[in-house]
Amino acid sequence: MVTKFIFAGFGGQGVISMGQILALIAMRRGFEVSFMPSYGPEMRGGTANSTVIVSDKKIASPITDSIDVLCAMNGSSLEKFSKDVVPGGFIFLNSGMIKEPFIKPSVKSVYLDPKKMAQALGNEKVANVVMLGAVLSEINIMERGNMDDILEYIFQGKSDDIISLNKEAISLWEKEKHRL
Amino acid sequence: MVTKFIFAGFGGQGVISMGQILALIAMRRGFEVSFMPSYGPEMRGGTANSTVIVSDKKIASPITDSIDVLCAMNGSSLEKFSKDVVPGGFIFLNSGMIKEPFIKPSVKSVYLDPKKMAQALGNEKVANVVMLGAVLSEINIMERGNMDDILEYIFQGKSDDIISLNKEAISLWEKEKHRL
Amino acid sequence: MAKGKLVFRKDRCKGCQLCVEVCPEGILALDLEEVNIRDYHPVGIIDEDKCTGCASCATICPDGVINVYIKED
Amino acid sequence: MAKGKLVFRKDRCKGCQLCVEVCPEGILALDLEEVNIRDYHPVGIIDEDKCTGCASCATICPDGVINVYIKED
Amino acid sequence: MRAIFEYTKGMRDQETHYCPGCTHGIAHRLIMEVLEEKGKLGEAIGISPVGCSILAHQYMDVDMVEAAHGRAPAVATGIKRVHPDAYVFTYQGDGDLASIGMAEIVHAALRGEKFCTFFINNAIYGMTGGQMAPTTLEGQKTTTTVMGRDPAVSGNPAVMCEMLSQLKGAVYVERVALNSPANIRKAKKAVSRAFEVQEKKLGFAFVEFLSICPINWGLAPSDAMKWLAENMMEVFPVKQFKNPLEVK
Amino acid sequence: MRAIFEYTKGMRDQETHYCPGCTHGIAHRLIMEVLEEKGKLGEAIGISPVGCSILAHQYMDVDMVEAAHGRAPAVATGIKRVHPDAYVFTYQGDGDLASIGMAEIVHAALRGEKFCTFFINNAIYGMTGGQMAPTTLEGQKTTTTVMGRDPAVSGNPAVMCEMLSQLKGAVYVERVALNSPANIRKAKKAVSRAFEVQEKKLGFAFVEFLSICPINWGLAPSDAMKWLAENMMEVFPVKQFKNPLEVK
Amino acid sequence: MEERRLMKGNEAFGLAAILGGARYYFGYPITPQNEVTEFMSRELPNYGGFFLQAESELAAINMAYGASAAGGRVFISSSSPGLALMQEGLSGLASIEAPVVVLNVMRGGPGIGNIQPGQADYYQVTRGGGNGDYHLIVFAPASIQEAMDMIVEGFEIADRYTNPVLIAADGMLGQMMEPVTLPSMDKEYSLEKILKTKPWALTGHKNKRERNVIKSVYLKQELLEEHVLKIFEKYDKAVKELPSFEEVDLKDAEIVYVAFGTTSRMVKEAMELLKEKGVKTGLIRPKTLWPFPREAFDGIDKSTKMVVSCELSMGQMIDDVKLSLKGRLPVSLINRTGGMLLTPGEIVERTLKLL
Amino acid sequence: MEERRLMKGNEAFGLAAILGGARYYFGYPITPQNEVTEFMSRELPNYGGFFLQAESELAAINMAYGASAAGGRVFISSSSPGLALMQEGLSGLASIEAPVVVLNVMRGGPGIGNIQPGQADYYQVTRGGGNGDYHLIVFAPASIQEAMDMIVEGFEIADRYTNPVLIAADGMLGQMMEPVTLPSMDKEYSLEKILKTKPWALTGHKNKRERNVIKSVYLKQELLEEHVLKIFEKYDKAVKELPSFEEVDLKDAEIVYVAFGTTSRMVKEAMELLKEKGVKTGLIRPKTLWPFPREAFDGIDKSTKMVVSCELSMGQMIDDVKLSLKGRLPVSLINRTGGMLLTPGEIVERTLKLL
Ligand SMILES: Cc1ncc(C[n+]2csc(CCOP(=O)(O)OP(=O)(O)O)c2C)c(N)n1
Ligand SMILES: Cc1ncc(C[n+]2csc(CCOP(=O)(O)OP(=O)(O)O)c2C)c(N)n1
Ligand code: SF4
Ligand code: SF4
Ligand code: SF4
Ligand code: SF4
Ligand code: SF4
Ligand code: SF4
Ligand SMILES: [Mg+2]
Ligand SMILES: [Mg+2]
Repeated sequence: MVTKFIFAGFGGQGVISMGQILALIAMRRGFEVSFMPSYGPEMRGGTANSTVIVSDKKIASPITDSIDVLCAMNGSSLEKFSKDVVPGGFIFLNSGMIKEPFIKPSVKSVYLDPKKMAQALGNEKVANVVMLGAVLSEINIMERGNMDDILEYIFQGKSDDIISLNKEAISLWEKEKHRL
Repeated sequence: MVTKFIFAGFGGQGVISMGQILALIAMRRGFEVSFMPSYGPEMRGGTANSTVIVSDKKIASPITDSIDVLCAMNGSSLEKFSKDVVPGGFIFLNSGMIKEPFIKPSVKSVYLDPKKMAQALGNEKVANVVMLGAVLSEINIMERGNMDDILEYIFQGKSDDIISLNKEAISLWEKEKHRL
Repeated sequence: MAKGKLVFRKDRCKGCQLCVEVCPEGILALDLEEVNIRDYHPVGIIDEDKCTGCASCATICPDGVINVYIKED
Repeated sequence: MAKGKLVFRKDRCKGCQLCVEVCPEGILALDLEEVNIRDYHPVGIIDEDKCTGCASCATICPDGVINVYIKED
Repeated sequence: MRAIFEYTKGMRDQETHYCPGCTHGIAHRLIMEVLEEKGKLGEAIGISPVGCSILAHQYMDVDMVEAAHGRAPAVATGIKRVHPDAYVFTYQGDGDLASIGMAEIVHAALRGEKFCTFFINNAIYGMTGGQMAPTTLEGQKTTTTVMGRDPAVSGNPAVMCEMLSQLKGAVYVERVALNSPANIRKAKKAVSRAFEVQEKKLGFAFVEFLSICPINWGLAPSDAMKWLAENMMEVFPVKQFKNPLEVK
Repeated sequence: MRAIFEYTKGMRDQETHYCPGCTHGIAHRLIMEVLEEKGKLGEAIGISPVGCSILAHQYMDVDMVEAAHGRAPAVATGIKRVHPDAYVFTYQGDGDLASIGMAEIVHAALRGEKFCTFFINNAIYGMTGGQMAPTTLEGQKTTTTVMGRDPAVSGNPAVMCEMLSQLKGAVYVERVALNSPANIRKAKKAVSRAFEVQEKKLGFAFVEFLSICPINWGLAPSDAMKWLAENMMEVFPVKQFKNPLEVK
Repeated sequence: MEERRLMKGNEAFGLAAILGGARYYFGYPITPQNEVTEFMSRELPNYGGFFLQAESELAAINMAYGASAAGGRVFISSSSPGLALMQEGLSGLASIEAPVVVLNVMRGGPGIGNIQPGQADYYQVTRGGGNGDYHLIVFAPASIQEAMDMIVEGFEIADRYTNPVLIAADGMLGQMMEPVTLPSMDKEYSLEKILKTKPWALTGHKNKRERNVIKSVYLKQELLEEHVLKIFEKYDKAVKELPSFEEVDLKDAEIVYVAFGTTSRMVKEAMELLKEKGVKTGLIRPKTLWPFPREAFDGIDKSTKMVVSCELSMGQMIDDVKLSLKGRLPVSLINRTGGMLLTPGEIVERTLKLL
Repeated sequence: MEERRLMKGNEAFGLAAILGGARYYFGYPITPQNEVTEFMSRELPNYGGFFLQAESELAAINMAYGASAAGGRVFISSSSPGLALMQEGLSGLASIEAPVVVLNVMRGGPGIGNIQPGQADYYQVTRGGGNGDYHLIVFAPASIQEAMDMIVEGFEIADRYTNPVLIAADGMLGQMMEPVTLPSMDKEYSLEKILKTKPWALTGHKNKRERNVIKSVYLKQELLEEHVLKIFEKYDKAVKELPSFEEVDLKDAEIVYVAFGTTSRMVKEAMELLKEKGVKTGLIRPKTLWPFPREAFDGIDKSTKMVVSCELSMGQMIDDVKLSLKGRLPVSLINRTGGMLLTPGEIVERTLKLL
């Protein structure tokens, strides 16, 4: 079983760390994994994306032209990558930036506004973690379980506040989706 | 007809300009000519040599391993090049520096002390021109004739004193050899 | 009474707040309700009437967001 | 009466005459009759008795030709 | 309505890629404003460096060439030989100018090259992600001096104005700061003088801009401005080091 | 008989390739004499440059490495990291140090590298046959300035001591001349101080030797010495620019 | 099972260098290898090593020259244009026979180009971008793990051959993350011990031995020739001992790919996809680019009709592929350049067109 | 008959550049090409040109970059280690498509090496010593006269292909003297006229056109790839139009030598000597090293049993010889290196051993 994720958006939207966190979680769950960031032309403000491949076998290519899960944080990313999402795949859309509805047959679209949701937690900056939480909640490639230990590992050295903020953020969608 | 000359000695002894002057003379006498200097490892005080090839046909290689005329201004040059002088060739030796007699069968050796001879003209520095004069006087590859015009060409821009000094120097051996 | 009139190019604003900080009248602020095309909260004027047209905000804005005019009566 | 005693390594001399120039006693000169192994006229002392052993010559010689000693009675 | 401040036509209508609050945008604008006011946009040739301002050529509406990292002064030298009357300027960061390009800038000054250099000193390598620059302050934390720059290990901040003003060919040398509207106006005056020096062919003109890099300093833009005033200005005093008599 | 002057054992028993009267021979000797007197020949590591002194490693009886043209300070930096207690020195000509190697020497000074640099300023490129050096004087004729150096075209002489002494890390900066027995003795004192600075790990020590290149200046050695005194000393004043308190 | 760590390529490279014994690093920031420099600045002091941020690549390579002449074990890294600035230095290092490990995290060129992955420095690293007769020993890792192993081994080989060893990685390998298990650091580091194996090193002669002289200048041509011949004796040995490659499915292959580094991974995935389509393909993956594993091509099966060089360049390794094949088989090129990557899908598509 | 002048190679090269229209020269002294720099410093101002002694080769190549971007006709020269320092710059020049003529008077390497003639920069000049995908157009003259003609033509080709042209001479050609007749300087030099043919040049836009931008940075990989492909279209054209060679006595030849530059002259003399001994030999002399004249090898006769690459290096051109022959014939090497020359006598001797 191989699952291929792409997280894409503006440089400042945290798409690189989404991929990194996912890769770490998957590795600690015992999977083979590869993470490949791609910065756009600019340092900041440009576009960026990261590819994560999670597999139970050794991974050859760390890049892909067939995406299982796309997480599009802005319109241009959606435009660029949506055509490569395979049938049965997922697209997560940042509805704060992408106002037009998006339809691709045989692909499941999930809309959320992670910035707004993060604002509700008191800090816009964890919008990307909220988004990742949604992805993990919808995609069943691994037992989701309690990710507290992994988040503690990832954010080691950071303040307790930050760690608990991120814990909240990653489970926000799981908690709220039923209410939406 | 091809004649190959090597002038060799210490860097300061003027072996490069001997070759250059000869090359110019030969060209102005209508020959094909090539001049190839070779500096030793050091800027000054090291060894240096120049190869001049005078021919009535287009010249391929500007270097040679068969020398017709060797002009050895010091012992190490003699040692280095004398083995490559062809039968029937000439070796001119600076007897001021080379005290041991030198014998190579079927090669004609000519001894002179150009520094002493130049001292007699009042300027040691034209020792190399004296030496070249001797070479031109003994080797009959071209009509020697009057070289005044060529020397004037070569030393254009220099003072009259220098020009006439060099004229004297180049014909010194021709004038004196019968007296030796 | 206000003399200054600001014209914003909001989509160029990066929300750096340098203008906010230097405005002597303290009348500039980010609009947290809005995001522009680059996902930044753009700056806006809170109390237009107080603007003196000193152009401090425009002088320090690195992104050419603000042009300043004086209302001439 | 002379106190200085010079020892030359003539074959290293390049005849630059810097020593000649700086000798306060003016007692050094090139030997125009001789050439050394590199075809230079080496320096020599004209009037050894006048040498004070000041070592100016050795100090300026770039080629380590001259060592200077003092004759001790 | 009378315009008090309108964004200069010297800047093309295009947003920049710079981070929020980055003073590169201010420095760009000042240079273009001065050229616009002098009516010399059409005579100008700019050289953008390798650094965050590598894309300066996308923003400034004058003929532009981008130089290899550190070599802008050499490139400017070549251009100025072909067009001695053009308004040639280099725009260089502290890594570009004071690190890899040290030889080229010193020699441009030695030769008294008749162009202007605008030197953006933000005490850090912006583009590559916040490594130590030659101008990084003692104790300043960067990604290659995580414990703070220790002069015993990594040396002392490069004081370019102090050094270059020792050289005869550098006839105009001034350090300005981009941290307040008042200082930005002074900076513009310096840019204007630098071009006047070039116009009059008096020699090399050098303006150092104390600048901020909020992103790599890890500070909000306004805090970065304060840090500049409180820390950089002590090591890099804002002052006119040299000004030829011919220029006011 | 008592020895007043004996050629130092620091110099190997080998004639040099230098031209008659060339002061490279004097500078070599002074450095070796000081190391011999300090008993540190065995601790020394020298870096010879590309220039007439490219073969310095044949003459000096210490561990030696030859650097690429201009890069001796970088090479010394690398060596000094591995052997912090060694007596490391670079020996560089004006082309090597002040032209192609400008960035490396300035940065060694900025870093306050704990080695000594001996800078042979003979106002010309000796090895390559007499081209203009950065230190060539105004009006001086060289093979690339046959009408004499014109500052308007080729710039002004590089004043390295003046420039480097602006930098904190350069703690000892002195210019000496090799034109008379008295000045040569002073030069030796400077060499000695430079090594003391290194021994005490105080920072970068720089000694500039005004030198002659009779062959490329087209002057007899003694005339060259006069030319040095009359012309070079005006542009390059012989003086101690910086000396740390810890060293007398 | 040993613990696996998720590491970013660049940080893993730095760690491998330390594990391989490097204690001196001189670096100048350049993307996409900055994390190497940053990692070394943080970590090297913890191992008793020295980090220095050089003022330029030119300075860095010459600092490496000095430190390595002094007997230190030296690691440096840069990326394509930075490597171009080191060419004089690399030629010099080869000439003075300095054992230095140099990492090139290649990006798109020519000129400043961009910071995306590339392989267009193949010529630069295998043909000697600098002057004169010399070679670098060049390894090309395809995964972070392999890169770590090659770096560790690189130090040993650099010492053995007294020649610079170059690790040709690319921006993809530098920027990506994969789980790795760390190579072991078997022995305590000791400069004294290392110096005993380097009698030529500059240490000061301590009045106990003849002075050591390290130089690349041999003004007498006879001596320079002798020196070059001596170096080339080592190269002859290297050509016998070092070539290394991986081969995949050569048997019955219709098409054989040649690809190095990360590109080989996309090729491998493409091979799977083609197998599903019934196209049999094989792969030769050079692990050493110099010496190039020419003997690998002897393993090509009779079934093979074409060899395809897959490169992120306009075709540079293809020279070596052709030189290895000596005209035996037609050689094609599947490539992208300028920082573009070859995806598995594109390789499949272009291969099908070649058939 | 036109007047013949005895000229030193280096001075003739400089004169040829001026006759070819060069008005900007940036140079840094290095043996064995100093006379070029010195000549330009004296003569260029007489033709209304600008000479500048750069502070380094790095500065020189970047001054050339600027002057050529500004529309000037630029000539520069250096020798092997100096050229190594220009590699980043040359890659940049190729990327911005700057027409510059670069002369390399090659000497012995690697490292500082010595100042004697050499040909071991073959890789450096033909394989792109710098980063990324690009080529220099490389001419290899065998006589001073030919060098002058190639330099004059080089400017035309550099302009036509908007690419740097490199003249690969060696220390022998630079230092020797031969009689030459001067190429004609047909047209008055005029910067204005030249600028008309260079609409891309930096001149200031005078408010009359869009601004010109010259750059090698293309941060978007799609754009860099497009740019590289555009450059390589020119290279494809060059491969068709430019290869040039001389062939001597290929008919009935038992052995065919391949030699470029001065070495070909020693080979020619050796061929005469061998003829006397009854050994029939032929010669292919590439006049362009890139593009390499592969078609020259089609002219090899059936009689030929062996091809011999004669080089002043450890064998660099031999790669191109083999690539041209595609395994058709065995290839041997007769070479010297480190500044040593191949004399006609030695070539004869070593050839006889090969038989
Ligand atoms: C030859 C070379 N070396 C290194 C780099 C990587 N590099 C790009 S920008 C930069 C430094 C930027 O710092 P600075 O000049 O201070 O400009 P800033 O980004 O701070 O404005 C470096 C080292 C490069 N592109 N080329
Ligand atoms: C990279 C490089 N560029 C140029 C040269 C040629 N070169 C050799 S020595 C030298 C300059 C020597 O002048 P200087 O440093 O003043 O030393 P001097 O000979 O005067 O003592 C030059 C340019 C070289 N060897 N290598
Ligand atoms: S013009 Fe002055 S008062 Fe008005 S908003 Fe700007 S800074 Fe404030
Ligand atoms: S200074 Fe400019 S970019 Fe920053 S917040 Fe104000 S308007 Fe926006
Ligand atoms: S020691 Fe003094 S007095 Fe004696 S020769 Fe030398 S300089 Fe003259
Ligand atoms: S100074 Fe030395 S080399 Fe010069 S003449 Fe005197 S002894 Fe000879
Ligand atoms: S990294 Fe720093 S210098 Fe670069 S754009 Fe961002 S704030 Fe400006
Ligand atoms: S050329 Fe000048 S510096 Fe070089 S050895 Fe001769 S005199 Fe000395
Ligand atoms: Mg900066
Ligand atoms: Mg000098």
